[in-house]
Amino acid sequence: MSAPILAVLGLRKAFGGHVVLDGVDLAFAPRRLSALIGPNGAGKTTCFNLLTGLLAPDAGQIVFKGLDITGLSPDRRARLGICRSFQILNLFDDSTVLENVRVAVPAMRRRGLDCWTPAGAVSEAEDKAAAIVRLVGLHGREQVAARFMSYGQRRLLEIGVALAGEPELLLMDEPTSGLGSRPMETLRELVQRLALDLTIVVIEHDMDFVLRLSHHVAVLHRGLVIAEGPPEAIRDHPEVREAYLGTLRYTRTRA
Amino acid sequence: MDENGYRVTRRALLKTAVGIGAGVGFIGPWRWARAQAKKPIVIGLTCDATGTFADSGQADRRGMILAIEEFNAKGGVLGRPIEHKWEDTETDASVAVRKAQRLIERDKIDFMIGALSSGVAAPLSELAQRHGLIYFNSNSSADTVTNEKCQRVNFVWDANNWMFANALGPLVVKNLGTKWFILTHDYVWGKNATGATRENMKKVGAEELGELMVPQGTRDFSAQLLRIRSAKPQVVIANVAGIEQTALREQAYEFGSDKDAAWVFPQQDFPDMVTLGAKKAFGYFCTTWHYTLNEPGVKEFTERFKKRWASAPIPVPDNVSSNGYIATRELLRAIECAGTTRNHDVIKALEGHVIKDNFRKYPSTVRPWDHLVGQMLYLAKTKKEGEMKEKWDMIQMIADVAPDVAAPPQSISKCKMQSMADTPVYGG
Amino acid sequence: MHAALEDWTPRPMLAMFGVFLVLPAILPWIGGYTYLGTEVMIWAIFALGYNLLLGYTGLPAFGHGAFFGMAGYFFAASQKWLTGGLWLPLLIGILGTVACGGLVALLVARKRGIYFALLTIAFGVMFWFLVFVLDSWTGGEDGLTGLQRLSVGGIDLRGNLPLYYFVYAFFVAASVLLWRIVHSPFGQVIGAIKQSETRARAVGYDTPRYKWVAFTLSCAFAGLAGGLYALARFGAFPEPMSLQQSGNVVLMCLIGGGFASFYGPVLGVAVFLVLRDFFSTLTDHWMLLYGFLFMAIILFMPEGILGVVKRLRQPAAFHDTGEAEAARTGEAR
Amino acid sequence: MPDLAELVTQLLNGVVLGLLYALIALGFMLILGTMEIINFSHGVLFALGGYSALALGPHVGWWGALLLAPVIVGGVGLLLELGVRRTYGRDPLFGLLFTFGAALALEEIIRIVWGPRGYTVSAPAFVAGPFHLGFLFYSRYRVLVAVLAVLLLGLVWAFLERSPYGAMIKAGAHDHEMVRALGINLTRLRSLVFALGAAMAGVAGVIAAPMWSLKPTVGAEAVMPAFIVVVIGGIGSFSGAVIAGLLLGLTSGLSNLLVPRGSILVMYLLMTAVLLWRPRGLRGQKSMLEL
Repeated sequence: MSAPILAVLGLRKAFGGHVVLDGVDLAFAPRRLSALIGPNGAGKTTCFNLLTGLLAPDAGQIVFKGLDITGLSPDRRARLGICRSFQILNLFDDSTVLENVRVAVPAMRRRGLDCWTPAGAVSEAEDKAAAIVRLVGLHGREQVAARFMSYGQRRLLEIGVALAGEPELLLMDEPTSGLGSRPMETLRELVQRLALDLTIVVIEHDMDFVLRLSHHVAVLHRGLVIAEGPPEAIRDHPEVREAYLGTLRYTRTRA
Repeated sequence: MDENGYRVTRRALLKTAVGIGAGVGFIGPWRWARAQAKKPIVIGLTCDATGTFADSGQADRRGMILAIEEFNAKGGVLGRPIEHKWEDTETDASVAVRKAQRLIERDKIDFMIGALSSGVAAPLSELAQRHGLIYFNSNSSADTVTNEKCQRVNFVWDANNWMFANALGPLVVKNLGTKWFILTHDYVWGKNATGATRENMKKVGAEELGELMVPQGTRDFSAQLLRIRSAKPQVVIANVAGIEQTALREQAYEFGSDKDAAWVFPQQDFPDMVTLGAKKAFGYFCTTWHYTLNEPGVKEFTERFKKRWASAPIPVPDNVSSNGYIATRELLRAIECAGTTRNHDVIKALEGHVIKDNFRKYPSTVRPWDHLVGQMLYLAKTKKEGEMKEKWDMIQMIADVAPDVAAPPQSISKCKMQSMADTPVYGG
Repeated sequence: MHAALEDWTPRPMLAMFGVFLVLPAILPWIGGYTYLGTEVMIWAIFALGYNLLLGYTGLPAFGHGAFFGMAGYFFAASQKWLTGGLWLPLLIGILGTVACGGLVALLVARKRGIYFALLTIAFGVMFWFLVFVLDSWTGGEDGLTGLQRLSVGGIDLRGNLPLYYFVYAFFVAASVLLWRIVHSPFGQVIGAIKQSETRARAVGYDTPRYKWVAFTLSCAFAGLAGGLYALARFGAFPEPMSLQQSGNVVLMCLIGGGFASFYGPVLGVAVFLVLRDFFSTLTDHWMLLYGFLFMAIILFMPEGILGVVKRLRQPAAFHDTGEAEAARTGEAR
Repeated sequence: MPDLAELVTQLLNGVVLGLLYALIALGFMLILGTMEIINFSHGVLFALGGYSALALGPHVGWWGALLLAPVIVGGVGLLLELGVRRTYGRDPLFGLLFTFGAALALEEIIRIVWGPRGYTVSAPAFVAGPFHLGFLFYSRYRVLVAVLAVLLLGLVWAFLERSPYGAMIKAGAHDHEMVRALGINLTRLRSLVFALGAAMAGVAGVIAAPMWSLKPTVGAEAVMPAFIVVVIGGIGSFSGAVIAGLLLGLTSGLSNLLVPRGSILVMYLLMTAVLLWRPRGLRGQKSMLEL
């Protein structure tokens, strides 16, 4: 497999006495869709927060395209092309769909300190935003305030905002959580399409989503990577079954 | 029947009359109605009712109102009744300016009286000068308002720090001693006062043993009192005001420092002494007046005041309310002899005006070059509770100083008064 | 062409300008007076600028009176001793305030919520005390008075009317400028920060930097307003720096509906100052009424007048779309 | 040049002042930490304590006032909380503004009842006058103040560390689930905390009154140091508050001696310095109140 776009070495994080990640090594190859799975409290989201810089690791190193980004601030990482969507929806609720996406577009970001031109007049950003809104299938809803949209559409928007940052690496934290069957389909198609020319890491509980879409799966358990490999291999991995069974059923019923 | 009919018609007449009257009163524009009566002279009273000087502000106001009512009883001035509009200036410059603006613009006042804090007096006098409105600073004892900040339309009726210090100098040396120590409240008023004190104590060759600054908000004076005790002065002069002064006296009393030396609080308004209570209001001070003075007119004035303000917190006239009274009275007199309310004429009438019936031994004079009312001063001390005839009889006069001795000579005046031409015409 | 005009001044703003243009003629008939109008506009400039921070960036700064007040001192001091005249002191007022504001902002830009409020309070009070400590420059509680007589193009600013229209010009300029700012990309960013600072960071914005800019910008407007205020009161005085005045500007923005509308602060200022003017003639203890008013607004009308108006005018159907959608796709949450 | 006696006096004053500041700040911080409300009325509640002591003193004596005043002020606190309640979970600004308004109203009420003038409150007879320690003399009352302050601080500490409520309060705003899990009525907890904070302000007011004397605005003078103590000590840290209080007290004591004019300003400079060095204050943990 080609040189990883993102490599994590010996990542460690503890809250108070409680160790969440205990020396995690991960590597994600470009243009692949990798899944990060594991029982609840395995440290998946913490791992994302470390990757995006919302938290600082106690030890370890994060290397993105050969550049050590361990110490960088969240916004620097985003500007480098690491964008994420949140498990708990984190949108600009009072802004319209279009504004939500537009503000995340680099073209707009570069004009961030421009206090004079009307935001709408930044045509580059405007077009890009419109395109993304269409891409995530929200066209027609551009002018609706985010808070007034259905949960499913907000999920899509959540991803749209992440995409707007023109990521090279897209981190999605449980994109399907709480979704009904139909939006789940739309989302699955979307992710599939994105995976063609984008490196995606997704935290997911829904196993058949994982197994059907991902090229590569890493299993996190008790703060350690207990297994890695292609989905098939993971599925029959004894240790995983053993560690996972209970939670697996649990998540199935929940999803 | 006839009678009946007569009565009826009369009632009918009455009805119609009342009806018309009501109608006119109701629909008729009030300006028209007002024009029928002789247009009153309106005086704006800017007195604090809230803030640091609330008590004194109200005393001030009582004096003014009394004077106005007395003139109205005599049929007003120039045959016109006198109205007064009061605004609470809240010891706050911004508020004062806004409210003065309202008095000028909306209530169309002809004159304005009242101030205690120099912080309020200065901007008000500037505002007045810009409109040409005559403004009496009744009770602020800062000396800047008759020096750098003097204005053509501005007249200052209270004695100022310099006068108090200047009067105290010789009296202190004569009565209390020559080795003195000074406490200075660390803000503008305090520093001005101390400047004046020092200048005047030098003149009389007294020896300064040291100075301590008292920051605002100081509540604990043990260190200062200690320093004083070790310095062994004969006189401690404290230019400390407000709650700090109260606290200082408290502790000086508690630590027995009031016996270490003769304490002098150069200037002291009576309302503050009342707050303090006789026991803790120990020490010497300077004042312009008290109702216990045995001078012509005092008794009558005091009676009138007591009658009018029987229920007031301080039912007797004191240095503050008498200033308010005299200032207002002299303004109305000046209008009378000017024969108009036109500011230029009234100013002319005021400049150089001598006030004989000021309830004091020597008459006061409105000094033309800085508009300060040159007046005599008293060195006083607080009576022991035993010596007091009544609750308000707290002050015992020890010595007095004639106006020409007390007031600053023209030679040291820093006042550059605007010319009349430079003063907009107002009123009349 | 028309759209271009809308970018500069939308219709409501034109209406607002119109009202203030003719106000001096009306005021006497409604028991007002020109100077009150002048103060309203000055405070409006201050409040509009402050709302950039409060309403648009969502930063509860609570010591802003300090900047409003210090500008007065910069203005008066430079006018007395440095440059004289009118324009330079106004400029110095703005720049000086911006400088101080920028420094404070450096210390608070990384904070949010009550911690931010707490710090701004503390710094505000610090400047307040500074005025008294530096009384040889500021004149302490006596204020810094004795400005020269000022005139613009031969028109003497002593009179209330010339002063009114002088301030009016700045009021118009400031409103337009702020309108542009809040609708610019920068406006979008601070809006994003207000709604979710984490997300704003996650999409690549160095939020402390933007908060710093917002703070400093609002200080610039406070500086302008403060300079004009000093001009209107013939000097600089400490009171505007007091904590209470800082509170007042927050309340002004709130009453009017600063969270809901661009015009909220202006309306708030007008209502507030007129009410205060009315109360204070009504009773010596108007502070009591005022305090209760304060509490009542927080409890019953936190979104402010324009907020209420907006809520009433919001088409119900608009709300429904969300729910309808949810119902249709059968997603309960 | 200041001599030893003064140095000692000022240091002692610093300690007394510091303990008092800590006491005021703690009441303030209880409310801040538990409900994320900046209780602006803390200062005026302090003043209210002093005034009610002034009113009660003649009837129930100083000790009686010391016990009763906090109860009264606590009651006022309960009433306030009924309003503050509605701001929980909203923009912190609302709580701040509500209490700000309450402060204005209460201050005016004080003005109506007791008038705008200042009052001096005399210390209880048995501690009137100073100790004469040869080279210096020191107010007996201040010693009493120090003792009382230490006692009260101890009580609060015990309450926070040893009582079940302590745990909940410390969990406070940050973990409502946890509080619920412990099976506590959150509403009642909050009223309790608010009343407690108010009562602490009140008792501090009683203690301080003879030292500081009373005027309607005395509250403002008391609440700002509390703010600074909290900022310096770090939000939600008992030890932080005590350390910061003493630090502040000593600083103002010494500056009183060396740079009298700046003595108040020095507090703020100290605060700025601490913030530059430790953005979260001496003992503050990273909280959701910042980035």
